[in-house]
Amino acid sequence: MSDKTLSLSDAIERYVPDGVGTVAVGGMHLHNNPMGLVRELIRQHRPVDRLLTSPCGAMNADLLIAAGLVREIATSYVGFEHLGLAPAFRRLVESGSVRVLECDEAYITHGLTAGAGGLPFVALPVGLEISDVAKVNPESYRVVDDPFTGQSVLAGAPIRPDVALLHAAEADASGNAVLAGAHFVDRLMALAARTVVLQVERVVPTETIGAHPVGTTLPGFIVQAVVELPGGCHPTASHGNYRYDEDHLRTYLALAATDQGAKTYIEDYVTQTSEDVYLSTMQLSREHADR
Amino acid sequence: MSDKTLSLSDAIERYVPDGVGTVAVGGMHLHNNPMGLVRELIRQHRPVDRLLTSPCGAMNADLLIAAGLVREIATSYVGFEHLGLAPAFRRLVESGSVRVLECDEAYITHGLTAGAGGLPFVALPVGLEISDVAKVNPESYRVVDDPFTGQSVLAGAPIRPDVALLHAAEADASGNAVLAGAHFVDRLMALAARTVVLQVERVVPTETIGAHPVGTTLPGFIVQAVVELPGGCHPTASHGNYRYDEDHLRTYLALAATDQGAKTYIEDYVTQTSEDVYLSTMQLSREHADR
Amino acid sequence: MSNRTSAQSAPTWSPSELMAVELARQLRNDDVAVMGTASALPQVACALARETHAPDLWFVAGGTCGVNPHLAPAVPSCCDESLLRADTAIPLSDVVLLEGRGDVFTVFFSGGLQIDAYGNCNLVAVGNWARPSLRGPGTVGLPFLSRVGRVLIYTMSHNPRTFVERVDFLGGPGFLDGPASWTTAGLLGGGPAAVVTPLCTMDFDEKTLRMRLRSVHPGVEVDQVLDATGFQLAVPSTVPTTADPTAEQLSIVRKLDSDGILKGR
Amino acid sequence: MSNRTSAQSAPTWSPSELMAVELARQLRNDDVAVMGTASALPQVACALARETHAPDLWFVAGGTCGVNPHLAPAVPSCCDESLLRADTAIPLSDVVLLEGRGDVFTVFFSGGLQIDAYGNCNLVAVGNWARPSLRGPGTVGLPFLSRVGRVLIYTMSHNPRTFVERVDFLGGPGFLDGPASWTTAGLLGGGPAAVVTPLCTMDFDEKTLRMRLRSVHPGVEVDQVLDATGFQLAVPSTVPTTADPTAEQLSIVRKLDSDGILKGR
Repeated sequence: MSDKTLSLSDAIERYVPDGVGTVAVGGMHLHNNPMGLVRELIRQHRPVDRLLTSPCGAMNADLLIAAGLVREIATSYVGFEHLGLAPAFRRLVESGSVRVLECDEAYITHGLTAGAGGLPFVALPVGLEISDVAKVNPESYRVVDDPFTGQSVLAGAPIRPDVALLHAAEADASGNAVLAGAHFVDRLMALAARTVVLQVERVVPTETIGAHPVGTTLPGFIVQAVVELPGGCHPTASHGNYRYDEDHLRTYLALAATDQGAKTYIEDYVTQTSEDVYLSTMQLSREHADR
Repeated sequence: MSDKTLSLSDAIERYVPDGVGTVAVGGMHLHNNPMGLVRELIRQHRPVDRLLTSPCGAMNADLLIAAGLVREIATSYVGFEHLGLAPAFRRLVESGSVRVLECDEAYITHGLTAGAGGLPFVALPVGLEISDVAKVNPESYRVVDDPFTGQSVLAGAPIRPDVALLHAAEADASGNAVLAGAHFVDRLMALAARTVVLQVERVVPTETIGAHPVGTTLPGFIVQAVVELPGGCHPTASHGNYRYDEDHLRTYLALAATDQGAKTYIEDYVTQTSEDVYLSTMQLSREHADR
Repeated sequence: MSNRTSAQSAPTWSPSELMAVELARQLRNDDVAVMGTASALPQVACALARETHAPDLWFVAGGTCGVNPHLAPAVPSCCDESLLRADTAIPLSDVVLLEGRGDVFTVFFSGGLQIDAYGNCNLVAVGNWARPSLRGPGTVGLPFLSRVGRVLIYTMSHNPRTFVERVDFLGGPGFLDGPASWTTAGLLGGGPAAVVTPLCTMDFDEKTLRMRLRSVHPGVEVDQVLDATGFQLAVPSTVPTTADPTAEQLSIVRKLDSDGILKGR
Repeated sequence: MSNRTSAQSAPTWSPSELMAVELARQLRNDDVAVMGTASALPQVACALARETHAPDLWFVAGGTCGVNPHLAPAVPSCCDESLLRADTAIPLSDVVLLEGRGDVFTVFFSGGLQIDAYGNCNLVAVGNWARPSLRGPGTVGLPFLSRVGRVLIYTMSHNPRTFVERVDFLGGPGFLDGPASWTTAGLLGGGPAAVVTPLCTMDFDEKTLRMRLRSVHPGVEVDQVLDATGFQLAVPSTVPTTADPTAEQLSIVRKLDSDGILKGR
């Protein structure tokens, strides 16, 4: 089997080209964010034309925005749940520096399914047209006549990320991967993306992957690169491995409330440090994961 | 928790009303067919207005057809793989006694997804309109203008079975269930159906279900009835439990080649015998399942 | 913060704890409830209902999508792995499908940066959407409120910035612009059923479909609620006081919320 | 059944075994192949290719959807649980999605009750669809042939009933009605690439897009193929004989097909 394991820098250099179109970042809320890949994107200064989050992005989106690398974000949520609003997202959207392609959860989920399945578009449940979301996003939402009932219904454009940056608990060298814990929409992002770059806690033998049941894995033939990065979701949680680092997240939230603070955070924790050094500095807590 | 376990006869009597519309039967090819539920449908003589198979039906469809209970079948395949064509399906379709709502695999899969998701219809991949399937099934397939590209594309109607008869390896009394082995489209049938009747090898405590990872189970809140029926997939295989009974299947295929033979089979193995007696007579082989 | 009006001593529960109990009271034995972001309060409400009057209720902690998660502890993040300690767990994409099906979930918990007189919710933006004065996180699954049985709204912020006459951005549909628009829309869902805040519980007038005070929490005056509400709240001639949590309810809440995340709020 | 034309003794392999080897020869190291119903032959072909010239090839046994299933044994049913002994396994619904994506699978194995001069396949009905003289099982995933890189067709039945000028029902698109219709359709897929039967291997003329004899299997005469084919098969001036399986290939095939299901056929 071909070996798809790459160093972090090689993976980003090779698979996230300068001028990349849509980049999807996996994980949801404070969990399974592919932060090592995101930090390397910042180190290599790769501007992202359009960033797509799962229904709910957090640090994966806010840090890239704080680094000034996001022109537009397609999302239905960026925030830090009980810890507060997303500071860079909020600041740069309010100032008009970042454009929002406003989406709702159903559209992101079904739009990715359409992208994965080569479906030309997706007809959305009646009632979703009531919200203002479609009104402010005519690129993703249009109206179509249902050929069965004649009723006008909302349609969503298929979503096909150019690159999906995803976390998985484990993968083998050929890209077969195990999604531990919750899947969020990571499986759909992988199926829909043209290129999939995985960061994993561990590279394992293929036999380890093959022992997992149907519905919990990704097949390697849709994966281009595997980066072994134990701890790489920090400061977010990695299901099956460690929980989120609330103290570190609060540090980020406090700093990222201003341009200058965000700059400081990024210098201290990203651009002026290697990923190895970053990860060796951080403490991973298994507290909740063990329960 | 409410107890949804029922006897086989009570489950069919209560949840498959006389004059039922669309009944979906789970499993695929020679595997995981809910044969106990199907046999009981025959014992209680419930005519089915429209029978829906997974992409590939086998004994689950052919036996109901042989019993004269199917007016119309929505399917993309009924057969017995290497063992041969489906004798009753073939005979009764050729004679015009059973109508076929001709479907393809993609439409059944995506149509069930649309049914599960309240999507008004599903736009199908460009190229599927080339086959003759859509031409002979204008009820399920129509043409729609893609509001994003202006291109004419094929649309499929959502599929919402009134009742899905499914097999699962295990369930708890409240209907949380584990799909062992391959899932086929059983998960989608359960999500799309108005009523779900499960036959299971074993009723287990809820803790047993909760130990299974995301993506391998069904939630009880969409399940109406659980029937414990060890061996109930016979003569088809039950993944994780036993393989298909090729000798018995060949006996069926030989008999069902004629009206009279089908009648004999049904009397001998269904209407003139109880499910308990049937199952106690059959031998289950774990030969391949153990490897 | 809540002071009893009588001579009794200060209550022995926090506003959040009372809210969890009050939300539980809205739940029925045949409900299937779904909740989203930062949902410790509805988690506890559902688990409490299951342990008291609604043992057959189902609830899905959207995000992780644990089905009947086994609190304790209640957790602040809806995607916490601990929510997989549950009766079972399903993929988020299944939950999104079933939310669209419209005949599965009977209760959807909602909230917002803004909540208006007709129960419409806004988590997206205050001010003009294109250049908002406050950019919120986004609308998540709230557009599905249009397809669900009963919407239960809760918020920790009962003030005139949150409770506005009309939301600036319609993310989660309530009764829209009132009876005419609600009837015209002909939505599958039943609309908002109740609103629970640290001050009071509200419902909606059957005729006008506007928010109406149902009960004030122990120690809260009606005027206090009216001052904190940025629109004309309907007030019935008599406004009862929300029932105190029973000792049993409180003890169950604290068993479920073993990390005490509702305790101080 | 195959008699060598030379003085050599009868071949030591079955027609199916030769076909498995011949199908393997069509596969490339960068292929991702998918197969459906009753697919022991393509299973063995893919596994053989992986053990010889195409170690990086991926194959999915549609049905169970094991990814690179670990034969032995090859199994006659595509939904057999033993196909889950594999590098990994995914839900059938994922495979259906990816078949539609069109840029994932480079090889799709096909077959039919009828296969016509342009490589169109029919598994649905012989005669009039509404009242067929032979009702076949149905079309399964064959309409997806329109979106896949290379279609490899195989059948055990090389006779004029199977190989017809035009299929009665178009289930799996080949080159449709030939060059004009193929160009007009502008499909994503590359069309049929090869047809392997117990008698010979065929491909398609680049200009006419009609089926063409590429090689006859050892012991088979060209006339025998023409007699068994119900349409005018293109025949090049020289027709080579299909290469014998090597001892290594044959030994791998028999290791993979440990139940010997290809042996007698």
